[in-house]
Amino acid sequence: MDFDFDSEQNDLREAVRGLLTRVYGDSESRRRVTTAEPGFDDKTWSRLAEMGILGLPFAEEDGGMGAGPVEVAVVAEEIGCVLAPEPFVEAVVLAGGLVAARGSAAQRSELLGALAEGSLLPAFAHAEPGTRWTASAAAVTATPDGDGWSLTGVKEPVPHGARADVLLVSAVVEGGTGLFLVRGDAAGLTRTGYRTHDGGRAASVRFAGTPAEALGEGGDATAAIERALAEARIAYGHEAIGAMDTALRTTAAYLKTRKQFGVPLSKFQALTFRAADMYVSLELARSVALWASMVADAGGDVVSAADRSRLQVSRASRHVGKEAIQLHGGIGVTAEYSIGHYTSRLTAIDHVLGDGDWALSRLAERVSDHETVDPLGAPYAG
Amino acid sequence: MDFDFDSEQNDLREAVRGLLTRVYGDSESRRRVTTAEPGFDDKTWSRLAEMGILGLPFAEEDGGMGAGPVEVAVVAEEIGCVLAPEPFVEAVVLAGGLVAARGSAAQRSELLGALAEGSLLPAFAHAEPGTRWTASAAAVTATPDGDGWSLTGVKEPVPHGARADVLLVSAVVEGGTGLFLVRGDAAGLTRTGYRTHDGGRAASVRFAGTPAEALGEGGDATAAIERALAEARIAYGHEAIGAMDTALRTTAAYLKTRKQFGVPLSKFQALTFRAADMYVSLELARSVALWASMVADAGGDVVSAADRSRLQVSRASRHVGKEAIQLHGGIGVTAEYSIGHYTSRLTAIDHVLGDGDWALSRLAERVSDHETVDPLGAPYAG
Amino acid sequence: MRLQLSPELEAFREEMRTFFTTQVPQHIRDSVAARRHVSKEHYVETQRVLHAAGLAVPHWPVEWGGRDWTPLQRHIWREEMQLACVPEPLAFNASMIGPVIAAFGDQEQKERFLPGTANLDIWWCQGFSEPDAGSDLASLRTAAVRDGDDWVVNGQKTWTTLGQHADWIFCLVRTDPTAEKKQRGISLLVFPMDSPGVTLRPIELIDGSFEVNEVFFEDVRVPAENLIGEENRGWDYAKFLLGNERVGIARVGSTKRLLAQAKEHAREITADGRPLSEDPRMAARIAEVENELLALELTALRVVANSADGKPHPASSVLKLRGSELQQAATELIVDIAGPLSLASSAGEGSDVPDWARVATPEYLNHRKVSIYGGSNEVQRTIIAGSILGL
Amino acid sequence: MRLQLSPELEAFREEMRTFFTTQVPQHIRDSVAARRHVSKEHYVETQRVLHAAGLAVPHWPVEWGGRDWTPLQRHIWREEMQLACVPEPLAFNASMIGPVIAAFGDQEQKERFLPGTANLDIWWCQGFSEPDAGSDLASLRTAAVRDGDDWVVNGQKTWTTLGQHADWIFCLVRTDPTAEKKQRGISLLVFPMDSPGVTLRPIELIDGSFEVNEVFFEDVRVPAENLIGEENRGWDYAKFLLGNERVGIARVGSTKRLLAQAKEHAREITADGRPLSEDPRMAARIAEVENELLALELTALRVVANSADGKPHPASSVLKLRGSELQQAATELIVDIAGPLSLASSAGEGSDVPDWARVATPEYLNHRKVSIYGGSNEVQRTIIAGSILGL
Repeated sequence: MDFDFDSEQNDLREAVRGLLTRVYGDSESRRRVTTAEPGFDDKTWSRLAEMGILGLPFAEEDGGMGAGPVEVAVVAEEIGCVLAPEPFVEAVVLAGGLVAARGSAAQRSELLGALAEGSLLPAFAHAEPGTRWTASAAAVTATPDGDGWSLTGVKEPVPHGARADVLLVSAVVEGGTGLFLVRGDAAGLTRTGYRTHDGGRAASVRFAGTPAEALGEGGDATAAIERALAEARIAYGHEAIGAMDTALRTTAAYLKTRKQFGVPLSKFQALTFRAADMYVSLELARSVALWASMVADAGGDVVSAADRSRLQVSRASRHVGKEAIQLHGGIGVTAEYSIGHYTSRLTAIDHVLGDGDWALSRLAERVSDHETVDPLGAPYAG
Repeated sequence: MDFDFDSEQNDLREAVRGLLTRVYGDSESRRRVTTAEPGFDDKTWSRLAEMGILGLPFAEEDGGMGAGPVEVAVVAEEIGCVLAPEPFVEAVVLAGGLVAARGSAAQRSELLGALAEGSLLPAFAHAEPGTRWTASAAAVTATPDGDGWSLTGVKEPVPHGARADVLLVSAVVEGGTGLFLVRGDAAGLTRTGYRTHDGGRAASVRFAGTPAEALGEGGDATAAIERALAEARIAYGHEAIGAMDTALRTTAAYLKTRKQFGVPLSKFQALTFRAADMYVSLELARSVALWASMVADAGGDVVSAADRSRLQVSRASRHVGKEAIQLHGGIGVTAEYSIGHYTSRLTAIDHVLGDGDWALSRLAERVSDHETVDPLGAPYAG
Repeated sequence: MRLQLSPELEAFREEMRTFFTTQVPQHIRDSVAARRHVSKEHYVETQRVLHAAGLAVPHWPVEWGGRDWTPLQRHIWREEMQLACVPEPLAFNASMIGPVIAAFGDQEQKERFLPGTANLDIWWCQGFSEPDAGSDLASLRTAAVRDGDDWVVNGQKTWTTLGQHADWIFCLVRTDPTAEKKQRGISLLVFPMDSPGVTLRPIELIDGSFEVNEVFFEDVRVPAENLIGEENRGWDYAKFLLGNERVGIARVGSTKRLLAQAKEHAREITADGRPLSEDPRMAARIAEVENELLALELTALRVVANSADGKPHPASSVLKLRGSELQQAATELIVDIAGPLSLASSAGEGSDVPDWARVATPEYLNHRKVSIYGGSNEVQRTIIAGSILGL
Repeated sequence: MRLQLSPELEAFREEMRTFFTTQVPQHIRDSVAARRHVSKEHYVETQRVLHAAGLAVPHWPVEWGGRDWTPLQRHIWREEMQLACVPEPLAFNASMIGPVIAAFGDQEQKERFLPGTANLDIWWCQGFSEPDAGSDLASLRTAAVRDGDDWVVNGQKTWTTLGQHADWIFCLVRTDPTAEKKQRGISLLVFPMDSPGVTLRPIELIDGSFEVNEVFFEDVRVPAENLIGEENRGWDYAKFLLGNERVGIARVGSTKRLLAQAKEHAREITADGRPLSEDPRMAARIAEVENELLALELTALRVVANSADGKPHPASSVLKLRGSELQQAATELIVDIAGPLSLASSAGEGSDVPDWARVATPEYLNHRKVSIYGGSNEVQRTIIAGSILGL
């Protein structure tokens, strides 16, 4: 058992931090980038590709770096620290992860290679209006059509769905939920993009007999989707940890410099104790987030570990996000200052793939299955 | 709409406060009384009878004072303020209330008259080991036996069940739950009394073919029990408000006098803010407790109002009870100082007839039945 | 102790309810119900409808449009207004400068300002907060120096809500920098926002809205007759003004409406094959907020029922504190009900996400302000600990 | 980063588990599992069993019984001990005075005290807190004045845990009242509890138990050789001692056991015709505490895994704070599961209420202390705000 990052992981962190701090160290530059289309910086995306980040978790034969969940965690945390708007978790971990898990050799080679090079942006079109977080599709259906398939229905919100070059789409098939590839220029595809509150992008994606290609051998992909969602939830956990870390440091710095009633705010014990409680929430969540990535690395029950991470990170995100604003006072709710953007992003992460109460419900259903939780034993140690 | 006590109610409060403060103003004297049997002070019980308190809510023709829920609330709050161990809510509101609601004229006259005079202590034997708060019986059964009935089974814990002169017992009958009277000297009755953590008394009560008399006309009394429990929950709410009020005042006084690091604790903002939050909890709970008594007075939906009071008072009781100890520090957990006894009593009240989570479950089941809650309208205004 | 309203008050409540739901234009109330930002025109139109019926400034002196109502009547008026999704009369006019001018202004000022203030012919904004003051309002630095018949104002205000719509500003300025206590030496000046030397910079909030502004004063000349009340007594007027109508700040009616919407939305969302409203934990969460809100409403009623003698009820300090927490809890609840749909905050035409889910997160983020503005919750705790508990 | 324990550590864990569950008498472990108070005899018997196997003081220097284990081994040792319901070696001996004497005592003191301290032949108690000191430990007033070869001690200590069983006391005394800082001028003396002039008064706690005591000193003569370390450096030793084994204070294993019991009890109680464990809200409450506990355990593991270099890990401050909160949450959960049965706290023979429900509320009330004793949670927040956040 070892909670230390190795030197290669530390080097990776330094490299990513160096790049992202240069671009987004000043929160105004992030605001500029997220205001313009496509909501992130193409040049930074290319630099991430050059550094190997966009192929990080993929097999070398698919054009990737063959790295593991811990390296993904390192990158996601650095993304979170500066709220970099580049869709690393969305494109690489989630959409890329599904291709890696279910794609044919040809699909993997084509899509993951291009993703790793930064020349192709994939998005996972899965959520459907009116339902909540689930691993299956209900409103979009797939029907065989010649050699391929044809999709009908609406997916929304699809993160980066308007800009994506290729969509991975979950759809109802006989026997469950299948996964399909839809090219951005496919006929019968209508995409309406918009900004999300955290400066990101999402879209309504309409399929009207849209031609699609089955991912890999087809068939029910519910378990693979569940697993890919779990890996994305874990990665988002690290992005949230990075964001909370910055939010707490920003808040502590503000308390030291801002004066009220003739003294710095840090002289008010009621405020400093609340900052201490934020630290407690953050560190406890960090422990579970790190552990969940280690479970993934060890081949353990990644779905359960992701739920545990999601619950702890969600609770911490709300606590830290709210308190960071409150301890700042009025400036905290302005778009001109950084802290509110952190709360906005934490709120988005919290809701995109399942919030804390949702994760808790899943954990509660299984709480009688075990007497105690052994984080180093079954089912987590693989 | 009027939230003011009238002058008679204020006089009642002063009279009860005067009596109880003389006896229990010093917390050591309460400790002495609760250590000895029967756990309360017979002389004070007699004085309460002389003042009319023990017949307060009963009809004048039954030997009572004909007062309403607000007068009961006033007395219960004063009981709570000094943690007077006399079983006012248990004997008068709950056991007496059941007799008043369901007893025959003869039973009412005999039992309520003697209760009002202080010469007879009734107790409601209702809880059964292994189940939770419910209005029906499951483990004690009643079978017809000649002119009367015969009871078999165990009731526990029964507050003041060992000392009681007469027991009101809920038992399974055909078609529901019936109510029965069992005299303290009945054959086949085994009572084992013990102290409860708050200094009160309870008992295990075993019926082995114990002769019993039906209360009133017999039949299913579930609704009457539900209503009597609701009235007792509301009264306990006021007892808890009184206890919290004293706990908060004691804590505030301690913060002002206790010095640490050379200054009074009241100089530590993190502590005074927590005292402020205790005040918020207390006043919000007080509002609902008062309202619930007004609903009872107006003939509104007393069961729902009692659940609402129970939820709010339970949350406040835990908050205030825990914080009162924590803000005191070490002395707060000693039996020699008063504050821990307040927390103990608040914990007992919280669990005797249904805790906050239990009340919330009941409210949650009905939350979709209405768009909004109008405290001055249906179903509360009667 | 009596639960029921008297027949007269029942009739009063019914009268208010009928008026608000039939006389205030439906499209304006729909807009409030949908939690869209209320436009200047909607504010003005509504307040004029209300004022024409004597319902805009009932708490003012009768000669200026007041109604001599009891605190309970005013409470019912406000609750019914919120429940009916009626935009309330502009606080800066109705609750702030209006009552101050009525109480401390001279006759000429009353005649000049009060009718237009009640009818929202003049849109007022508030010049109190400053960048370096925050909760420590009294440390303000904007200065007014007497020059002949004028005051010359220099300095900066911030958090000036809806200042972009304002015709006039009421402004705390330091007129005696030598005063011993910082609370002394402050005066209250009023002047048009288009006075030379006044510039306004809107501040974008985290939900993308523009509600507050910075206002800069550079040698703004204000005629001496625009001083309200006595010179150097501005702090007293500010306290009077901020203490006004503390009950309304609980915003019970408004939060009730949010909660009713939350219930409705929970029925529209499917989770695990059934309506989210039937999930026991979601139902419990809604029921708990509902009970907290009941407790707040009853506390507000206790305060209004007992404040007829003019002394503030101690529990009134609870209202702002818990009122803001419950507004925030309700907006958070709606975001959680929206779930993944809450991402679609700027969706437009062509989106299947319902409007309520689109506005959920922006509203939630925007509502972080309610525990900061108008006396932060930390200030409220300080008041409770100090004034009530004596700590 | 690696989740799995090495094969050696897996074997170590198995070895500990086997020892604790087979070599420590079952009746003692049953008593702990039932959450009854552990008697003096049970403490002594257990510690001797452990010490005979080299498992009582593994963190001491090897020559005095230590094992030279890594922090992770010590963590596993402690966790398995708690999970197996083994009463831990007496903290006053094993974690407090033992390590201090080993580090700062002279050779004669080591030989005189350490063997008996490890084997619990000497039962130590702690004389640190005083009635007027509380969290401000350094303001202690008990004084020792040199008189020939003796120190003469006068004053009073309080919160002396299990002092009623103690043979010896280690005591902070003021030896230089003229020292500039109150932290200076304090020394550490040890002396028998039956020394003339020592009297002990047990303090009843709110659960009716007797755990803590007041100890009074009236002209107690203590030979000079009973001074540990250097004169006037007692504060350093106290800090050394209180900083010792901060990880153990999280009490993860013990809370895990409570939570496992809570699950079991929830299956035994019927609510609305089904086991309480199947109530979705009760299940969620248990699952939430369980996840919080997982987070705490992982944080403890991070701390031990990273503290090999001797520097305390910043997150270690979290352990006492959240550890005490979770102990309290678990005891509260059990009271709530017991429901009305929790009233029957002093039931004896003839009661149908199960033992676990009888002890539930007394344990809950008793556990209010864990956020107060041993550095209150307010002290922990002060440390986090100050040392970690620099506030």
